Amino acid sequence: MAVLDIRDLSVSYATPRGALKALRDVTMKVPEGKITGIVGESGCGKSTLISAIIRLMAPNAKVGSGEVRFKGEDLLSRSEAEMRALRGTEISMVFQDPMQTHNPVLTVGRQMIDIQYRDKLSKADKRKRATEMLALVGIPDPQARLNQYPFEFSGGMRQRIAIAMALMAKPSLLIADEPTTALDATLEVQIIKRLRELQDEIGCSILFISHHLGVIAELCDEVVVMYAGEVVESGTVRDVFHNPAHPYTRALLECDPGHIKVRTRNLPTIPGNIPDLVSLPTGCIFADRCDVRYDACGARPVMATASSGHQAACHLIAEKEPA
Amino acid sequence: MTDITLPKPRSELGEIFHHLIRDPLGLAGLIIVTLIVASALFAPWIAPYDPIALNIPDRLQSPNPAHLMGSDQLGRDTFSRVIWGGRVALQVALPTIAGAIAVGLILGMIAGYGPKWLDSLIVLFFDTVRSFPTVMFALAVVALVGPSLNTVILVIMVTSIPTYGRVVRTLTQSLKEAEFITAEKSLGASTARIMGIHIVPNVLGPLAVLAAMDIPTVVGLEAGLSFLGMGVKPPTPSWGSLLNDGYNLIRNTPWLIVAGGIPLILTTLGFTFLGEALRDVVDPKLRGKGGK
Amino acid sequence: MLSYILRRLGLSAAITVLAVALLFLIIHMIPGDPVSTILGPKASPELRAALEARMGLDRPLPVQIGLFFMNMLRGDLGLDVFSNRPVTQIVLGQVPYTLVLILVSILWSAVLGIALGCYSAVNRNSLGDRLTGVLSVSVIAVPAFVVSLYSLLIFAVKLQWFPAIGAGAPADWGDQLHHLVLPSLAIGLSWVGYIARLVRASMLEVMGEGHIRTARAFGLPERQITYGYALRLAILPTVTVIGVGMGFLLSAAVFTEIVFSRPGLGKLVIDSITTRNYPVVMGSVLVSTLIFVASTTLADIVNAILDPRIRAGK
Amino acid sequence: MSALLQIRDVFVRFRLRGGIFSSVGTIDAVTGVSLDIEEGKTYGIVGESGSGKTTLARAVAGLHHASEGSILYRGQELRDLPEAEFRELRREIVMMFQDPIGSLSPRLTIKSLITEPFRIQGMGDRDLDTEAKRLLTMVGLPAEFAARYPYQISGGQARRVGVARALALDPKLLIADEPTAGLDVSIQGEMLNLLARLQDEMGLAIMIITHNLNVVRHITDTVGIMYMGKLVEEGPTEEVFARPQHPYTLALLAANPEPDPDAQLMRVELSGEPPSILRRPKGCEFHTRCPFVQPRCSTDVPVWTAAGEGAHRCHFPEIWTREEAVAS
Repeated sequence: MAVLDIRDLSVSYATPRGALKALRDVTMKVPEGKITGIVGESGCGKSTLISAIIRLMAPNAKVGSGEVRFKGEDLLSRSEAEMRALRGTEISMVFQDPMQTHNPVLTVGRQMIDIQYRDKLSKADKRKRATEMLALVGIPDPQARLNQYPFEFSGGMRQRIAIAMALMAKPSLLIADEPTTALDATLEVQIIKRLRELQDEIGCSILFISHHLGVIAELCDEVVVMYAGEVVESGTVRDVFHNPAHPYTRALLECDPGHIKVRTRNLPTIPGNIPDLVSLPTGCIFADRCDVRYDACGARPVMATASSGHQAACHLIAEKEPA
Repeated sequence: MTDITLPKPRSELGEIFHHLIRDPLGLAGLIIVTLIVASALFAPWIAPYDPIALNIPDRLQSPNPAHLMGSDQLGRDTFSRVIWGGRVALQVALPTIAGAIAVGLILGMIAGYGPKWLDSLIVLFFDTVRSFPTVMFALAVVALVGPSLNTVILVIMVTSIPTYGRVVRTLTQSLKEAEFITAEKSLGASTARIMGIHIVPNVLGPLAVLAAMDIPTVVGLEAGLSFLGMGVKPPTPSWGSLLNDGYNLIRNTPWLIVAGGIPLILTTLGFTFLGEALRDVVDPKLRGKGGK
Repeated sequence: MLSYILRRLGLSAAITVLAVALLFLIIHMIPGDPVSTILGPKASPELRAALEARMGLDRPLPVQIGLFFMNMLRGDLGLDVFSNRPVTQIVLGQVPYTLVLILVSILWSAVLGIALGCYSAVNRNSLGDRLTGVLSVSVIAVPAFVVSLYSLLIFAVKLQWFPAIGAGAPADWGDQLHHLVLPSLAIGLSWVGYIARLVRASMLEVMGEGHIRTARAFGLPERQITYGYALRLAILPTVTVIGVGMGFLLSAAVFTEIVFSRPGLGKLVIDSITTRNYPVVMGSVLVSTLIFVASTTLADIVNAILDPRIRAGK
Repeated sequence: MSALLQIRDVFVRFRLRGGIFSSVGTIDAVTGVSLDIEEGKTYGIVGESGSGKTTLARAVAGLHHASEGSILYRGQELRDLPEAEFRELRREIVMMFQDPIGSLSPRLTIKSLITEPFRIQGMGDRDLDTEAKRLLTMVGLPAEFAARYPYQISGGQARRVGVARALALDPKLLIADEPTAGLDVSIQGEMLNLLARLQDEMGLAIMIITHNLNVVRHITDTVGIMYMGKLVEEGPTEEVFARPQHPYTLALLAANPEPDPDAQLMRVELSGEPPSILRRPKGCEFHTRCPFVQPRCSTDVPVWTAAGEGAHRCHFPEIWTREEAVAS
């Protein structure tokens, strides 16, 4: 069963130019006990998607339609108080910028104790739990470091603290929004490895957002590829990365510098820009940048099955699909 | 690809003006300020009476068609004195602020861009001057040289320098670290060019906001000192001396106080509204969003 | 922490010394001299010489400054020209009145301003926020003495709810409080607006920062986020501004004391100027400068207590 | 023939500030770097934050003062060259900065920005309209962009403006600091292709600074890997990728895996975080994080050792290359 099951989710932002349709009919799942990656470039709607899941959206954002089912229950119809009860217990988050994640004038210990406010434990017990969590994510001398302020930690350490806080309540779903983008690559390796180990230990599901294909390939079981506010492809990492079904996924993989091993004066690119999300083109969202575009692309494609558990929103797949 | 015609961007000032008049606060501020400046400029044509000439028979009148705001104990028309008082207010405010900005800009840029020791020295100077309470300091000076408009201008100017200087220094410091300044250096731009073309234009915006917000403070100080009899000498009409007349006659007629206070409050509102609206326009964080 | 406080106190000492020296120099450089200020232009040369000698004005400038500092350190600001009482005694006798006025004003305006600022930031763009915004902006720069005069006219002269003159009977706290209402209203009003705007702006900035998003993502109660996490940071610039604000309040207090005929430093200065009592004028200016330096220092120390990054020198 | 740029034992030292008038010490951001950049070739400097790569680049561009060593450009010493004399050379040595929009003066139009080099170098009498049009065409931007302001263009477009501005005066050496930072994968290639094309057309030497090894693989001739202000390895690009000699290089390679879930990866995980350059470790400065550390590493400083066509700074390149063989 899927921990998270998103169906036909559409979100738009009110802007002076009109409604910016940031997400359109997004459907995706996070299976239980698995790590699901979302990959996409800027403007693909990853951030809007996660803020819609935990319902911490910008004031000008509006959910047009759809459902966000968490353990079978639609989060969009929950009250704010019910949502708040979920956050930090059942669903927790790790954000992108570790330098911004913590309150700068409160000690790390205080912040880690504060988030346990629901538990009826003594302060000493809460502190002990915080210490254990810090040790678990690999922070040396955790007892003493609880009394320190965030500015006394490096970026990598702060991201470890963020992960410790997110996992403290043993959530069912951890959402990690580009947690390693701001870090150096050698530290990224450490964090990814630790995340994988912790996931095994706690058994939670992880929704991992990244623009880094190599990291997704390394860490995730499933992957969802997004482009300009739509899901264009989803499936197991192996299926998607070995047999990309959508032309965008294929092009993106070709562009990845880790993919190209020969010396060249002409690297692959995807020409053009993402379409204006205020005045959308009719038809396939990727059509004007697609190298295999044909007549059918004037109509909007639906998700079609490329192979079992592997889907893509491309007319070429639908054509091949057995009726 | 090259044939696309893009909308021609407005000029910088045009852009600011455009944003200002779309903000109700800004529009109100702009109208009030224009009215005040115009009435001060054209005082001789607007004021119905001579603001100084005595007219004892008409003394202490309540507002009436002949005297819109009534008259004072010497029969002078309050409305005319209010209009002329605006001249005095702006005569003090404008040179004071211009002077403070000029000195503050220079010192602030030197402190922000120059060597660390010079910066420390200038900041120490700013902190020192700032620690004189303006009014007390002004009174001490007036006690020595006697009341005059120039004394008022000079004292307020000197005590305002740190306000501008500190802002310029902070802005210059952060601009100095900005990558575009390093980029200019890598092209070989001279210090004078960097200061003049790349730093000053980026400092002027916030400075203009500060100046707009500061004008009412200076006008208020001038009026306050004149109220205490330490500013302009009678019979020169000033909003402060009008209020002083009103204070002495507070149990006889309320009109002098009411009339003397209104222009001060209007000036305050006008410039503060304008400054607030200007801040929203000038603030680069907000500007950037408009572009997207 | 201690090293920060010591450094900060050292800076304050430097500022004080410089301020006093600068004040002394300015007084010396500007036209007009204390002796003719005190005696008037028609005094005889003998009388002038005698007074100059008594005030030490016949010695070289550096010696004068040196003597001035020595005396100041001993708490000696010279003698009143008329009563021959020590200036220190006269000035210090007036300080409590002004200090009480200023503190009461800043207290009520800070409390109300912070509350309004928080309300506005939390209910951003609501009707209440807009109303608070327009009102705050409107009162920000209205000169304190205009508010003094208007409130005198309305509440003391016309409605007669509050007394118009004085500071109240010495032993009667209720009466003193009654006399404090209008003056502190006059001085504090613009500060309510100013602080409300400032708190609103910095609250909005802080509320947009990543750590607030983190706190929300952990489901912390909104109250705790607003007051425990956001205000904790947003208050920092306000503390500094209140420290500097003491200087402006000292200025505003001068007018208010005159309008309401309240005893205090401002009234003392004006009375001394009218009677050409120059040493008292100088003494009052010095003491107000010291009050100002002390309050900015205090504000910085409070900030260091509230913000660990300042303590660490980051 | 000697190289266009010869860097020899360069140190860049910064003073740390204490109180108002005091300085509490110095830190060496770059410690004894030597390298050559040949005319028309591309040299990639790779390192993570704090490695000193940007400081080194800025020292070459005359933006930081090199405290020791020598920086020879066509045989001319750049260190201690007065700014007035350096200005002449700024036609030939140009730099592109990390933040594409932030490196453009915000109140100038694109036209003024790309024609600034002419005005600064006393060539303001040229037909700047024509020059602006030529430069915009060169980097593939429409001529209408001339009238825009930096905040009105995208990051990728701002990058192109940066290129146009750097190449306005037909320079000989381009220093590009993270030329693809902040760009999406699908347009990173455009930027690198543009640089490669212009290099071929103009015979430009390029020094690329980056944290991402993969970015430089396709376009550089030589790479140098920096750690804590030192070069730890240098060699022909293909050589370094095929047979890394320093464990840090291997860690960097492994940290940027190719997007293939089945790729046989040798995951080299470094322990801990980079030490502070205020407290440099004794011996080999990498030993605190090295997965193959040996007792000797914490006491002896490794020397710069030539190996094959490259060189490295490791006591035991043979130990871990053997282990790698075992792992795969």
